[in-house]
Amino acid sequence: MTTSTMTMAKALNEGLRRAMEKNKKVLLMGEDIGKLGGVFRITDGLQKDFGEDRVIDAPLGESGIVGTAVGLAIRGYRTVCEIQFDGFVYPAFDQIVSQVAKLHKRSDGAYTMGLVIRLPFQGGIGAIEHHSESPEAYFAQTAGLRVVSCSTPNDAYWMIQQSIEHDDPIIFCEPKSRYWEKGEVNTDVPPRGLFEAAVLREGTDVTVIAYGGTVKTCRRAADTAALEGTSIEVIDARSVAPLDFETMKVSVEKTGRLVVVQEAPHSASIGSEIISELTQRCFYSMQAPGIVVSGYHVPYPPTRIEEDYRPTVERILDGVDRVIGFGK
Amino acid sequence: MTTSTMTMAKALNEGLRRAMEKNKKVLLMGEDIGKLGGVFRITDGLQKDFGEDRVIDAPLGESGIVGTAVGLAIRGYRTVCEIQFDGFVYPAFDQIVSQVAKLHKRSDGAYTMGLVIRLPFQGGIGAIEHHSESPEAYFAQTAGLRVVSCSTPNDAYWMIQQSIEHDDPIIFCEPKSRYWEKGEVNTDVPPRGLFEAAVLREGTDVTVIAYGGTVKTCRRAADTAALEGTSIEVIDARSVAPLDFETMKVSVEKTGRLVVVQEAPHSASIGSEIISELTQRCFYSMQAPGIVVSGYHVPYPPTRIEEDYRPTVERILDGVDRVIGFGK
Amino acid sequence: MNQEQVIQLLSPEGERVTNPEYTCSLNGEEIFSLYRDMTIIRRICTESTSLQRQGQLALWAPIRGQEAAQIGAGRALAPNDFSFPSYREHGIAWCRGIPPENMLRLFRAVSNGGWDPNKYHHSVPAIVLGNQVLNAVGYAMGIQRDGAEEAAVAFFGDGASSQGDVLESFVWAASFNAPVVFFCQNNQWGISTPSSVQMKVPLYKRAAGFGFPGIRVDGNDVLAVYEVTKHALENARAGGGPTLIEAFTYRMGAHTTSDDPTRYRIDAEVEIWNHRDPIERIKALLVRAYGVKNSQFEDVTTEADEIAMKLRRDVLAMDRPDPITMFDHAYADEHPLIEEGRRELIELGIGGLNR
Amino acid sequence: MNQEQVIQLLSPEGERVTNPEYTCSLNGEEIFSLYRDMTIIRRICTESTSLQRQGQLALWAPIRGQEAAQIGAGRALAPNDFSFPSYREHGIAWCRGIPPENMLRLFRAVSNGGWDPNKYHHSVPAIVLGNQVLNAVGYAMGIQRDGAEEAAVAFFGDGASSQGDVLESFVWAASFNAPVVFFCQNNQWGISTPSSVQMKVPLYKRAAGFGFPGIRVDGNDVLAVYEVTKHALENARAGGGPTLIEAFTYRMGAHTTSDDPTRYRIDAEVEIWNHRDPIERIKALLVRAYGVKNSQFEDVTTEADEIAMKLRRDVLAMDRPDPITMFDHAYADEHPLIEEGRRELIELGIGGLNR
Ligand SMILES: Cc1ncc(C[n+]2csc(CCOP(=O)(O)OP(=O)(O)O)c2C)c(N)n1
Ligand SMILES: Cc1ncc(C[n+]2csc(CCOP(=O)(O)OP(=O)(O)O)c2C)c(N)n1
Ligand SMILES: [Mg+2]
Ligand SMILES: [Mg+2]
Repeated sequence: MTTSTMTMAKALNEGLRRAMEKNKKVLLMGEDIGKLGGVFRITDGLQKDFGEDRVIDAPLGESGIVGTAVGLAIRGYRTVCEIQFDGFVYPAFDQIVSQVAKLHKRSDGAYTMGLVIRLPFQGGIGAIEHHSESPEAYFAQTAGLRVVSCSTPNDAYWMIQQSIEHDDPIIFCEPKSRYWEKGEVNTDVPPRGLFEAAVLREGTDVTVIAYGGTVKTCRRAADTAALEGTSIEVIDARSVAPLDFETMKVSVEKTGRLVVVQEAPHSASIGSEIISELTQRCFYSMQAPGIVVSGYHVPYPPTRIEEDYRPTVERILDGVDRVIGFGK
Repeated sequence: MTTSTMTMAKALNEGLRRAMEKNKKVLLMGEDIGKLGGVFRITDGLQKDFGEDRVIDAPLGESGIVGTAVGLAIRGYRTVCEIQFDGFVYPAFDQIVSQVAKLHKRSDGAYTMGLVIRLPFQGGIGAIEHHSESPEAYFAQTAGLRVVSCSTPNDAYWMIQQSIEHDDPIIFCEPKSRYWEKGEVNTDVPPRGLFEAAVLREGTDVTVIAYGGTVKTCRRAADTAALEGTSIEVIDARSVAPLDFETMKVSVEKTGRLVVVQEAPHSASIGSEIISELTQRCFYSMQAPGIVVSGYHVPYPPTRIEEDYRPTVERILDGVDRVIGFGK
Repeated sequence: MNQEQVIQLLSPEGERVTNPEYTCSLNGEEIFSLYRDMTIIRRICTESTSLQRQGQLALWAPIRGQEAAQIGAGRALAPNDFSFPSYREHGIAWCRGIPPENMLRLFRAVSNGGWDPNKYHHSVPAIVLGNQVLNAVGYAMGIQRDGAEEAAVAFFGDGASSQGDVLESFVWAASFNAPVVFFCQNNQWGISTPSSVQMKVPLYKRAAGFGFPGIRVDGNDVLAVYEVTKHALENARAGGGPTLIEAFTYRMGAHTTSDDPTRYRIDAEVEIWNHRDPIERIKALLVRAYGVKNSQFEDVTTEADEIAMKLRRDVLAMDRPDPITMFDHAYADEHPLIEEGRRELIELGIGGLNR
Repeated sequence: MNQEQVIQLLSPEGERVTNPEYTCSLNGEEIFSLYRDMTIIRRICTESTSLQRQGQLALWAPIRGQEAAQIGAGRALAPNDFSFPSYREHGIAWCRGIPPENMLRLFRAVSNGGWDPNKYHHSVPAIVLGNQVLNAVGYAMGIQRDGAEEAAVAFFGDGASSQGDVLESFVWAASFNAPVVFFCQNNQWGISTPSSVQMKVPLYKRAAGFGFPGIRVDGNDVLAVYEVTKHALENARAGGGPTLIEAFTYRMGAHTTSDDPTRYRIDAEVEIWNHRDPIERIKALLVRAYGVKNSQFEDVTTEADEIAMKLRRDVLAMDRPDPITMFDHAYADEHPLIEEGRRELIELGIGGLNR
């Protein structure tokens, strides 16, 4: 078994490299991804090694990035688009919703929209406005798309490759606050399928489901709770759309209690979806209604107070206490 | 009491007219809204009466329509933007999410983003692709926006005026399949506040919540169910964001059963939100998990089969049967 | 027409006009075949309009008046060029070999597309104004990467030219010197919006500011459209980069069968353009310069009628799809919500019964 | 600089140049005050950079090299004109009278804006490239409806010029003949993207294709920028419609303090532009043509230092806001989710404790 320790940023870089080596049709496109290696250096060195035709520095237009990637897909290329920050994906929203999501259908299957849109998402890096958003629900709502998110370097390495190989368009959400955290990467075998959730920590009292950057916060919360005698089962959804309800159901049937943790506000969100669906699937097992611990329903605040907006260990534990204390 | 019978299209037209008469700062802007009166004739005759400066025929760019409306709002105008069809709102998505929703906050309250974006939404008119979408969840997810929908001519007449008067930006969803249906309009007093849900029919067995075009389908379903001895309480949410959970809660506590009906697919939707929140608020009253009867998770199909995609009376009754039969 | 520089090879009266840059490369037979295509597509269009009036189509977008623009451009395409249409390019579809009944599947509301775009090298219709133009630029970037001598062509209207996507396309095409031809049919109207609202100076001039050539061609002159398009395509295939072609033409009919143009335009304008009918113009040339006989024209009319009748039969035979097909090709791979939906439709007895 | 037509009133060496269209309307005192503004804003910029290095700011976007472009444009504005900046327009903000500490609230991450835009007639920063440009056009349409003699100005960069929103703005401004000035600081770079990627021909030429004038001005020549902007504004206010001004300048520093330009550009390029320093240029003129003495320059330096020290004190005193303020102004009117959030934050003991 070949394993090595690396940051999530490096793991993504290695995953992209491997995908490009394996398939000559794989292209990267985005703003500043060439010489600069992207503002997060995820594509560092790739233009040097694969050339300007395969690692394409884009003019500054997100609709252009996605719109041309669609044309490249029609021509048989697989383009990994880098959107520089979450908050800059909206100029491309029309191309994503009207073309990327629908062209496979509209062409009766003739077109394969095998493209990946990489989105550094969520907050936690002390940035200015528009650099800390969590737009995943928009894409999860959209038929024709899939949305995944990685929470560890190993997942990052494998999930980016699996996404590129997949024939459906995938919104690939990268928790930018975790880019620089290290972890073991096993470069031999993928940990699991792209659309499978992972039970990261077993527990018996409450199921806590998260994805992306909040997964680690949940694990910390579980550590803390354990000290106080509360046993939390932590699940990394990994695939945000579709959701792996099978895995989640097993857990909630066991614990009877559910907390979803996300940075996005909870109105019509992934959390709402998980709760409404699991309530249906586990109705008689539920000891308390599921709740969402999330960002608040406000534009992302100035980042000097972002830690009071984002779900913290304290707020997660407060949520856990609420579902445990429910009705008592 | 002054009442008259008119179509929803006419009611909207009258509502817009009255708003323009009351406030000189109210403008209308959109594609083909002048001489043509809009493709649905909602603005029929208004350019003739209020002039080209107040009823503005726009160049064909939705980002332009919303983006300039933002500037007009900064200058103190209140613009009612008409987006010709639901599926054409996406080019304006960036302006809506990044500017319309956030500028009041970003300016610390200095800017009032009192603008209304009219969106003929949902299907049912046998149109071609992109003319039958239900994008309301995207906006409901977005902090800074409000989303409302009218289901009757009376609501249409009043809600458009209330929306124009409101200081927050409002996405105004018009069920295009109901434009030509007639109803009584009382031009003296509004039926209720803009953000209040309405119990349209009292019932004891199941609460059915809908908005826009599906409200009438639900009323029909309730009629049919009544014949079979099932008593359905029908609620028109009216405000899709924020949702009036107070009114809904009273109902679900009474009936113990909940079905949400919408045309949008159910993933991370208004239905998911209503169910997850009401499950929390009414946990001990719920006899069965709430369910969503909705469009399927596919791009809107060719309209020769749209009636099998949209919630029909049959599918709503099937949903009602499922929540009644749950666990039996 | 106005004082702008317009490429013309045939006067409205059907007389050959010389142009310093473009010569007509076609012989009489070829010109006659252009006439044939234009006549057939017009006939398909009138048949479709009547099918719509009879409730057999949900909608129809007529092309009357734009036959020269579309046949001229369509015939200039090489088999391996890839074209990206909007919803009105029936003439292009015809040139690409797409069976007329396939064109009508969208309008009969039994499909969101209608044909296999890879088979005909002609993309499915884009209804959201401007989307396809960026896609065409991307496709052209793919051509470059393959080192192929091919070109992409994006079709769009004067109205669509105001959309950000179209304008961004100009930036991208220039940046990458992409082998793409932007073909705008300026038919003077975007539903009720006159093109004078969209552009204060002629559209073709926009190209210069982005760094590539723009040309206005008489869009009712099939010879000029053909030559100008052919030249732009050759240039693109040879690495010369993008060209914007503005075909100056006119939408003689309504925007679609749902539209009522009497609300916004005067008959006199339509009358003027009636005198510039693209088919009459080429017919006059064929009679005068090539001695084509009445019987030959009549043969074409007969052929067109037959095609129209077959189209009518085909459309009437086009059944409502099995509702279960809504789940096909929503995703390329398995998806739980698709499985769930399929199951529900079958359980409700609505779809999938014959599977 | 290249062969393009560039408006210049002052050579890089600080000699007055005559121009057939523009004359310098300013007297020595006024020119000195431009020097003062440029010096102060540069000092504010260096202080901000050092505050960022010391961990007191989350980020800073330096303007070194662009002082002439910003002060020239900013000083040309009349009090009632309304300006729409992106994130780098500190010089404009200064001219509009915005206190420097307000400019830094965004960068200290204690606000998403920083000042009252209505008070200063200067909008809050737009970070999503291009958004503000359409907003400026809309504002200008409002001016027209009010019958006011005012103008709107949109500031954006060479990179942003590729965004659909900016390009759509050109269509709208032309359509409505809106009193708006598009002011693009072409500082040659959009982070690591050289402007040559965004434009194959000089940007100012884009305007012609949309039907309004485009002008390239030497962006390091404060006199020329001032006159060109003033003229465009007067024209707009008088009903003459939009103008695109391309101020040809250079971003001497990094894109922001997070950026590392050594990865993508060579020192030699920066060196060349060092010789075109906009402040040195105007200083040379003041010395030579107006006999300004060293002590007068030193006074400005002292004043600038004082402003910088006050800025530093103000920034250090800028506390973390009470978290409960995140709920303020999210909506103008009551909203249940806002109430819910406020309540939760108070119950958790996180915010609102002093209210
Ligand atoms: C983004 C978008 N907005 C609005 C529409 C509605 N719409 C359909 S056709 C049309 C007019 C288009 O005019 P033009 O581009 O000139 O093409 P033509 O119909 O004349 O062929 C409009 C506004 C649309 N399809 N897409
Ligand atoms: C829509 C959007 N995409 C990407 C970004 C990220 N970004 C911030 S600044 C910048 C470069 C902008 O260059 P330019 O417009 O030339 O302005 P300058 O920074 O040179 O002043 C980019 C790509 C953004 N802010 N908005
Ligand atoms: Mg047109
Ligand atoms: Mg720049």
